[in-house]
Amino acid sequence: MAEEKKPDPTVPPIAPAKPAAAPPPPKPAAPAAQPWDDELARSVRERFGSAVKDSLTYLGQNCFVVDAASITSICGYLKHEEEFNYLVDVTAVDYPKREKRFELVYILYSFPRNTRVRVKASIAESEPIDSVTPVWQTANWLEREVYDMFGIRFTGHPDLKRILLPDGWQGHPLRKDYSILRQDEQWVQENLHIESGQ
Amino acid sequence: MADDLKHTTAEATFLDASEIVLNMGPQHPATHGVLRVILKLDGEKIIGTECVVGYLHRGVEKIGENRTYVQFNPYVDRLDYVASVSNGLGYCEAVEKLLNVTAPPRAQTVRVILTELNRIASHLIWLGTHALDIGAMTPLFYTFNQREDILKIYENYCGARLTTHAFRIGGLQYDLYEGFEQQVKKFCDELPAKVDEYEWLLTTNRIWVARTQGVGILTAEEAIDLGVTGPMLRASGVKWDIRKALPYENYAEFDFDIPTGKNGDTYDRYLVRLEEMRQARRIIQQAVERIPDGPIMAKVPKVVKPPAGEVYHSIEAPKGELGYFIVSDGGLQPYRLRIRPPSFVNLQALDRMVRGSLVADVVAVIGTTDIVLGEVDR
Amino acid sequence: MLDQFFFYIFAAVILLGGLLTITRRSAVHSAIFLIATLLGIAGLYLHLQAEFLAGVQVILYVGGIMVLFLFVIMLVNLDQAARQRQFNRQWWLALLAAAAVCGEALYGLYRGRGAFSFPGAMPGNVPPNTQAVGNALYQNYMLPFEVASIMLLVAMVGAVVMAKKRL
Amino acid sequence: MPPITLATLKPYIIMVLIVGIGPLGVGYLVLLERKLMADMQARLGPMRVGPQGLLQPIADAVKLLLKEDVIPGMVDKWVFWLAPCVTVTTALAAFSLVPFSSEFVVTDVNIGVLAILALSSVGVLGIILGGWAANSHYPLLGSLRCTAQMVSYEVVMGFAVVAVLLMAGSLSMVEIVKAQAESHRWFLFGAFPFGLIAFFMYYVAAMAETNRSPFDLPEAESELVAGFMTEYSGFRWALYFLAEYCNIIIVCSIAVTLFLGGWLRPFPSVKLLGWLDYAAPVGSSLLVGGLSLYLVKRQPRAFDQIVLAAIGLAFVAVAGLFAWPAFNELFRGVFWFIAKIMVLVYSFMWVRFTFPRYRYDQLMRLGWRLMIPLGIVNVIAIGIVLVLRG
Repeated sequence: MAEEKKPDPTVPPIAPAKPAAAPPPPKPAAPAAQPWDDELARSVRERFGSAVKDSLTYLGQNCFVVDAASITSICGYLKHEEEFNYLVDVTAVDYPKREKRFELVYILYSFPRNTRVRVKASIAESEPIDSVTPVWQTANWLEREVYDMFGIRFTGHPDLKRILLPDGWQGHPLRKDYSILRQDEQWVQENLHIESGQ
Repeated sequence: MADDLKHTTAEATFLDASEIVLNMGPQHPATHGVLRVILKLDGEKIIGTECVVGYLHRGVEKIGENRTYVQFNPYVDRLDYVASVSNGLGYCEAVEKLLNVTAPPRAQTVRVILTELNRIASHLIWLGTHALDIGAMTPLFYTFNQREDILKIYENYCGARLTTHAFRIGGLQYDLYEGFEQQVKKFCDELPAKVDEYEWLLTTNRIWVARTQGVGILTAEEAIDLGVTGPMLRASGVKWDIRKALPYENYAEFDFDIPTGKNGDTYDRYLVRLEEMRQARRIIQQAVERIPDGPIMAKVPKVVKPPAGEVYHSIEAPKGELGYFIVSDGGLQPYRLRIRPPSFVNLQALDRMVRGSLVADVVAVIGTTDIVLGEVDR
Repeated sequence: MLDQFFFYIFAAVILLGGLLTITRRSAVHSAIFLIATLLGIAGLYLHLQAEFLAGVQVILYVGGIMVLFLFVIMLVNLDQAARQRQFNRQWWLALLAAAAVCGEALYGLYRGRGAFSFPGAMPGNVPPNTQAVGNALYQNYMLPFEVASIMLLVAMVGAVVMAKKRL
Repeated sequence: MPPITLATLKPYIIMVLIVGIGPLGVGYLVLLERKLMADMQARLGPMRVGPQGLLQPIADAVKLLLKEDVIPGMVDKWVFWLAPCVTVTTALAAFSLVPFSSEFVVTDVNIGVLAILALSSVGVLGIILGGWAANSHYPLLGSLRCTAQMVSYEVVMGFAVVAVLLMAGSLSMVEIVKAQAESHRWFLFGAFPFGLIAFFMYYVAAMAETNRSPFDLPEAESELVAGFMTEYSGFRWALYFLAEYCNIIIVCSIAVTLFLGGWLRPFPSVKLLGWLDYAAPVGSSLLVGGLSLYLVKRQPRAFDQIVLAAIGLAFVAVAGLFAWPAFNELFRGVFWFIAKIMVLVYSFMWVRFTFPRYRYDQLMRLGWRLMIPLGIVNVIAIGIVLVLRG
């Protein structure tokens, strides 16, 4: 966390791109988000009690905020009991100011119900989270991408390694403290034999 | 996947040392760009694969966090560059949703026409290259010829052929040009005969059937488990299309069918995509008959600054579910912009589809997956 | 004169090819020299005006058997075998045996030296001997020919069975 | 030493002609293929070099000759060097056994068919060794495929050839054609319909032997990049290419000789059609010449106009020569032979542009489960027919 405060000395931030992690600290859900309370939300809350921290709806899109420790059990429940058999996407959002820096977002879809639901869980940097690969095979590459871009470790993932960036790359680009002009100079020099890719 | 690649048996003799690791790509005629597939072979039989992607990674999601909503719009054209109009539609709709506006009816209808034309164009490219992969070189030129007609419509409409940037947040920048309807109608009239011709060249060809039937089978359960979407999911027998399931734009007003397959093999995917071209034509024909008059732009502020919040919106792109997950902090730029690419997720099913088959099948299956590396790698 | 010239050419090809076949480390190189040897033998057949035999020699041995040899060699990774020591401790025993066989052969050749002479060039065109080969195989030696075929079939079936078991 | 006369020199003259004209002919065969392909695919094909792209083969040849000779590291150098030479030598050597007409043949050996097959089977070694020597996996896989394919389809081809040998009673190429003249029919229709079956089998096997689509697995570009040729470039690659197209001409020559009456005019025993011997060569040469002269106006450059006019006049001159009885007598056989080859080559190309590629296992199944049993049955059937006819 200390790292992120000091600006990258090699690269000046570009002028128009105001760092997005700037003054007003972003909130977990939008202010307009309403509490979400229907049969599904209730049954999940009843089943998992305090592990489900919140259930919200915004612009007609529903969302559970859950405890990171119980992510696999909640996802397993949603898949097997509530028929959310299709994992649309796994991604993360970086909030460097928060205590638990990363917010993981799982987007699920149910073919029988024809609805989507999001499951969100926050973890701190260096804190691992259980992989949902045993629940949905899709998660394999999606979690690898999250690992690649944010450096979040998934325990129980069959093959956690970088997917889009080269294997030896330093840093995780989608973190807010990774400037858009930064690159792994050392990697570029070693592998591409050029001074800089910029 | 690495564990699967370790194929060693206790009684391996030197005669069994016939395993070859074949590095297919990133420069290879049949990997549709810079995909790299590492194949572990026993003779010609595949005992394991590993996909290496990312050669075309440009960090589009990071760029998105550093551009304003309007500035980022042209970037999405570069994802699936053979279906740039679809990408633009998905992005504009996601931002519109975040802004809580909808495009006016005229804009919506034009968007549907251009997007469906784009679906046909994308499928035409797929058909030509897929046939070329399997060794039939002639259909490629026929399909490219026909795609040219679509590109001419785009060129007339917005001046660009490939990366069109056709749509704007809130509607359209340009109104229709003189003769748009006639040109689109002419294209629609010519399409069925052409598609029939491709079918005539391929569908009944014994070699084509032998090369595609029973190759790269995905059952419905596997397809759902792997998150496969689009024509590949439908070929496995799941009748699911976002245009019907969660309609966007004014797709609900149009009458069209969702083609499905039975076996989930390469042949079924081929038939499903051909039928999708015909269905797309149906939509275009209906839409072009009733383009409403009226404004083409909704009331969107000059400076797009959505309220804080997050939204996921997806459309049925030619390749499958193309989703945008946008987190806004109320600023000028997206706080986080995630693109859910169909090709990337579909490509993950490659290993499942080719294991135990032959090298030639890998090429057929890569072709049938219909990947565009610009979208896989982003 | 021309006859003798070609005979010695072919003989040299055969001997040199044979020698290189057994001394090359790379199995593929050995196979190439074996092919040279077989082609030399075909040349000798041609030289003896046994055209049919020469053609069959090339088609079967070079086009069939050697191609399959190469197929197996390429499929099997022989790099390790090639890197191993080619001569082990019994080399002197082998040399002794080879010398004995060589002496025996030389003695046999010496005893039968009267048989060695170049036949004079045949006058004009010899009638094609394809028919003669056919007659010999299918009339005079029908039974041995069929017995040989059955033996080969048995060997082939045996090979398939042995290979299948491991698969 | 026999005295040197035109008769004793003839084989050497023909050989020089073959080796000299052969590669050029192959170049124009490639141009023809590209033009035909373009025509079937709604485009023009090469149009830049010379009038209507007619000098393209020369430009290609010069380019290939001048290219840097790249030998990749880690290859088995002398095998890498040897392999294309083996393939091209055997391919060119096989021409010496092809009877372009009863006169125009280097040598007529009494095992002609067998000798050509033997040469082509040696040529296969060049492909196998080339793939192995490159020390890379794509060529290796190409070689393995090639080996299996060649060995299987050589058997098929053998059965098809045996069917003809039964009918002709000779292995000599010239004798086979003469036998067809005597029996008043092409062997294609001999022992009807079994001759037809034999021809069909030969045709398929020939396509497989020459690695033509849909059997072009050893060099399937979408799977194995370029198969056994992947690591070759420049002139070495050109040698393979030359050999490949030579082989196409060779297998078509064998097909013409064995099944289509060699240098004989169609319906050779029908005297009424004797005018064809004049009409066909004169007419076709005039057609080509006239077309060339007609297109002269359309050429944008003066150079192209001159070249095309020269070509047109040359063809008109050829037409005139064919109208001269002495010349016609001598060369009508060659004309018919080449015309028949062109028909077959055209069908080869047509198939290539139309069909997708077989898969390895399907190819093997086709060969071993269908073609070879069919071949055995066909040979037996022809034997029975011939015995019954006496």
